[in-house]
Amino acid sequence: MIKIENLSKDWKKFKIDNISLEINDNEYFVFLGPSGSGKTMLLELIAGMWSPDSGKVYMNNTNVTYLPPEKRGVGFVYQNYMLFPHKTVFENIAFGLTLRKKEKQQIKIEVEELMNLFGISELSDRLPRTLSGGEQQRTALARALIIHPKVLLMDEPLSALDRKTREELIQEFRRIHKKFDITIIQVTHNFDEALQLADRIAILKKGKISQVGTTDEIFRHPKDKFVADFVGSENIINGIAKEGIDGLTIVDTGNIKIESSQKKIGDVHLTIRPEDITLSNENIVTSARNVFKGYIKEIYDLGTIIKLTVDVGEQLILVLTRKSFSDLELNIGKEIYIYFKATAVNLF
Amino acid sequence: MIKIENLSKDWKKFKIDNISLEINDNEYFVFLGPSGSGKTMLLELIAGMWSPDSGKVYMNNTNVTYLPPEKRGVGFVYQNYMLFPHKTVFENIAFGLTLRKKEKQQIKIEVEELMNLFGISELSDRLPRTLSGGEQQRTALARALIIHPKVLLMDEPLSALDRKTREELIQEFRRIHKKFDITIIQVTHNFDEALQLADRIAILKKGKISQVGTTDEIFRHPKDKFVADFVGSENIINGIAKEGIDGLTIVDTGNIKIESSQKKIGDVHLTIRPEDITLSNENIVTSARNVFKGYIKEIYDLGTIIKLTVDVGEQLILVLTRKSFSDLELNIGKEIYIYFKATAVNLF
Amino acid sequence: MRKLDYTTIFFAIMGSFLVLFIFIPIINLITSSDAGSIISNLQDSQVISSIFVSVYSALFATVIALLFGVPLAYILARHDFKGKGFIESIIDVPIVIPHTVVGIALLLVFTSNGIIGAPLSKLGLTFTDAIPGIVIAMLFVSSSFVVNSSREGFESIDPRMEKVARTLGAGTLRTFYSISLPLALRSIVVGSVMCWARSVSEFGAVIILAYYPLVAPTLIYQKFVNYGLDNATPVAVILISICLAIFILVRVLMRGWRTYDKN
Amino acid sequence: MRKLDYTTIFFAIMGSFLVLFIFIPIINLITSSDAGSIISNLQDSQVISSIFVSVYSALFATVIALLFGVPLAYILARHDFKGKGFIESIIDVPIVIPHTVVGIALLLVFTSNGIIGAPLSKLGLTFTDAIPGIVIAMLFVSSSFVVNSSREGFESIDPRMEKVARTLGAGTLRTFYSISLPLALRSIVVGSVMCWARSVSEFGAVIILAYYPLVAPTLIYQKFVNYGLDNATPVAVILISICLAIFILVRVLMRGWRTYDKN
Repeated sequence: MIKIENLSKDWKKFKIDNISLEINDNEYFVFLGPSGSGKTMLLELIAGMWSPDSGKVYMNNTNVTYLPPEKRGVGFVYQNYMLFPHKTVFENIAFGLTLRKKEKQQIKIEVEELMNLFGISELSDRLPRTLSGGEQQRTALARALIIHPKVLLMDEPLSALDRKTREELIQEFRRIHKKFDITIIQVTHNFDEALQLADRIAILKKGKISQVGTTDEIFRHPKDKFVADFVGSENIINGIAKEGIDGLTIVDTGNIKIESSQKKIGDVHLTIRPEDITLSNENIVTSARNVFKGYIKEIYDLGTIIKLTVDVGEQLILVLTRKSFSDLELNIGKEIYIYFKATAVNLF
Repeated sequence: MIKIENLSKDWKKFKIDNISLEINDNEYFVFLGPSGSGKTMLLELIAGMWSPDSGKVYMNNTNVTYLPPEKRGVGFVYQNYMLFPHKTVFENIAFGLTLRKKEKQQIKIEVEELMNLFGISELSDRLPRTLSGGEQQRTALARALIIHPKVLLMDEPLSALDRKTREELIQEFRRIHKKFDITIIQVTHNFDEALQLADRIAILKKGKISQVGTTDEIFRHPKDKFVADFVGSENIINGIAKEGIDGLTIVDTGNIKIESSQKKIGDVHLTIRPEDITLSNENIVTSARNVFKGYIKEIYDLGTIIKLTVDVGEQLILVLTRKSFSDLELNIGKEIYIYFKATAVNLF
Repeated sequence: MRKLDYTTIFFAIMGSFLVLFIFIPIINLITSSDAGSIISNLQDSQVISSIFVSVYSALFATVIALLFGVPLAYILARHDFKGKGFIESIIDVPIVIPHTVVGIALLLVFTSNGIIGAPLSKLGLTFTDAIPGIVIAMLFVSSSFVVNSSREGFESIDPRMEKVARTLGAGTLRTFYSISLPLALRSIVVGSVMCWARSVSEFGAVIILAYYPLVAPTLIYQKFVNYGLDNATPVAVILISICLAIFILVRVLMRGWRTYDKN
Repeated sequence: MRKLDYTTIFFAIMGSFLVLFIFIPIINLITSSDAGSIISNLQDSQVISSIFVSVYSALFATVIALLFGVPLAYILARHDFKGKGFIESIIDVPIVIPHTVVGIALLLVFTSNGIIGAPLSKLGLTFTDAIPGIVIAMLFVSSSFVVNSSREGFESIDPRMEKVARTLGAGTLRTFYSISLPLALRSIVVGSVMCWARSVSEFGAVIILAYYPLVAPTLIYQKFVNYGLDNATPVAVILISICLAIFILVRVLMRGWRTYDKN
């Protein structure tokens, strides 16, 4: 278990501001934040590459705050791979073992096993600059894993890669996480990545943690506007909340009244995820508490999915598949009904 | 109209290989390709920043191949804005008019009009480095448009921006395209961008054009594996095509037989867009020619949408909204049926 | 990283030897002369005139280096051509040529019967034992500072910025003086000051081309040989003070120079 | 851009003046002496011994510069600390100090009653008119080449690469010699060669600290003053040939040096 206590560090334009956090064994934990939020520095503080201004870092209940990185037994993978350019793939991966003065034969066996695992055996004698991005990142992963670290830290490991390689590596990460019995802490600015990989996510903003929780908690119940914006909640509306019937809350946006199952009174923001809104050509009866009539204002063809802006007094965004879109014969200006459940309305 | 005839240029690791192309007046044309495909060089060749090794460029039926950029009357916007850092926003935008020796008063009127249009009036006296990415790109746009070019060339104008600003600027681009009566040629590596903006797309690969067509043509009927990969067709299967009944083609993949409305015989690839596949718990009767029974192999939570891998002999990927996903009560291993029309099967 | 690991401490100690080796002699020199002998030297017309010759000739050399060096730097920064490596080598080679060899090489060419000196002497320009000789000796050893520093300045400007200026209607020359030159100015100034200072410092090449008119370094040598260390020291103090003053002034100015973040 | 616009042509012409100004005297010098006089000079023991003193002392100065300069360069490349700008200035300042002033400054400190010379003379180390004097004069003017070039080399290595090595179990020193040093080696070698060449070229500072044992630049000066230009030229030709040979050799070697693309 990794425990961070009141950690602070202020260096040039980067800042970590009194962060406390616990990360469980074998957890896949993701720090998510925009650039400049201090997420890389936080990762490097865990690795021991900086001394914090104040605060402590514990690993397995041992205070490691002032332990240098070579004594922490963590693996580190950077966005730009940071392979040693003067060493071959084999030498790069073997580096950690060479330092441990293992026997040559033993090193060879262990390196080859890992190269096999990542499918890079045939690159053994190549220099890093001759490799593709995906191959370099696989080598960097193997190099980090060969010392069997208890913790693997990854700083934007997918950002420099193309879409296809990125998806392949997401699979690798999952596989490693299962196979190696390892805690993975990853930093990213890409919410989709976090969603696909993380057990829990911490959202960072200007060196502070805005929200920590499972992917689902953060996705469905963003705690403030920053988180909501960042996870791509496109329907964010201001309103005044009052108590309603059946224990529900009624939010008056000025134009429409929306019911929510969450309890809150006064000035609030509400978010509704676009995919939680259903669309129909007719006013059919459903269990959804919120039903509004409106018309289609804008249509964005996003390829796999279609995004619509619907005006029902407030403008709401919703998504549907290309297939549903053509089945419903939608076009701009068409009158339609939208439905969503009170439980789909998040208040903050 | 812009006409490119057998254009070739070989310089360092960049290459344009015998490209011929016509771009219509007022068209929004996008060059789409991975990095290193030569798309920036092609744009710079149109702007006159290079001499081609061979070939010709015509604008409005005039041969401009050897005309320097200052005589072509094209606007240019780069990914990294390329604002003059020693000039204020006003001076940057005014630059083109100052060169034309317009009167000071007239310059002021025209610059202020454009600053208003882009909502950057209050930034007038600021230096570029103090601006956000979005503000810089708006300034760069204004600077390019003030000389009222017939053609606006944009090299990855959105790649350096965050998601939100990117979506705002996509709206701006649309607005400019309508308002200014201008031909826009944009370069990008992002298919989604192209899909949202382009009238027509040309896919570039290693200095050659792989396919030219409307967004829909390229999206639904990629001409080869490279284009299919690039536009994100995830279901690409090899098979042997034979003539079937009703004028259809039957493709035998070795495991299943798929019907297509396109005519082709012999070794073929086929693609089916994930959103064209419908999923059901029961074997219901539809007009779809292709029905297969299988089970769910993998589930990826992509936030707004859910992606499934379904094994029906071949592994197929399909997408549905989070809502449908929970309505159908799907989980890994569950037996389901999939349907798709013969017209949804693209052969190449 | 840990703030105080043994390697860093060891490296710092090793490094400080070198710093002290340079620092101590300079401080020692500056503090070694009494005010009286410095003031009397400042009233000595020979000292003043030699300093004037040094400063003036170095300025002249710098102006010439700028005139020819900045266009060269721009070409080197922006164009690839055959023989570019050769030209870069030519510009750098004066650094490695022994100073007295520079003097001999220039003298052979610039005497009144040398291949360049002969035609110029008909125009009334003589180089041996004359200011023009001092200037060309200085120019030879110092012009690389202007070229290399200006070139770095130009190279730090994204060529796409110039390309945009072109599309907006600026020709090559206009683009150069309204975009490239202002942005590279800081590097050009730094190079010029280094060029000037290197010019003032030159002794070996100057002494062979033109012992007279005396430049300050030659005067110091003359005083040292004829009257000993004590006599040469005050002049050395005056000269090093001028050089250090300029050096510090430039460092301070450069720190305040408005830099533009790269976009 | 158009290949031949007027501005480019004009700039190229301006630039070529400067290139020719450096090129012509060098070529003229090399071709000016007949083979006979060069051979007879090569058999002159005074010439040979002076060249040997130059080469040997410069090598010695370079080794010292490496020993102290590389650790300093690494500290400057990797650490930010108060007074860093001051230390950088100290390293650069020798470039702008006139050579004879350097000689005076070093002589004051390193004579047998100077603040450094006195303790060292008790250990039997004398600097005036001795090889150690030549070496320190050379070291003073040339060590900045080693420091600045090595520093550039270290700065071009992403510090994150060193951080990764640390997480894999390497201590600071191990990281330095297995990652940083090999990757900066090219820059260090370039700096060393420049340091060596600059050492050989020094005349003004050497002549004040140690006229004897004669270094090659001093011998050339002595021959020029005592016997005239014709007599000095063959030695100058020999010396410039050595310098140019080393210079060209290094350029060629550096071009072939395996460089690693930055990741």
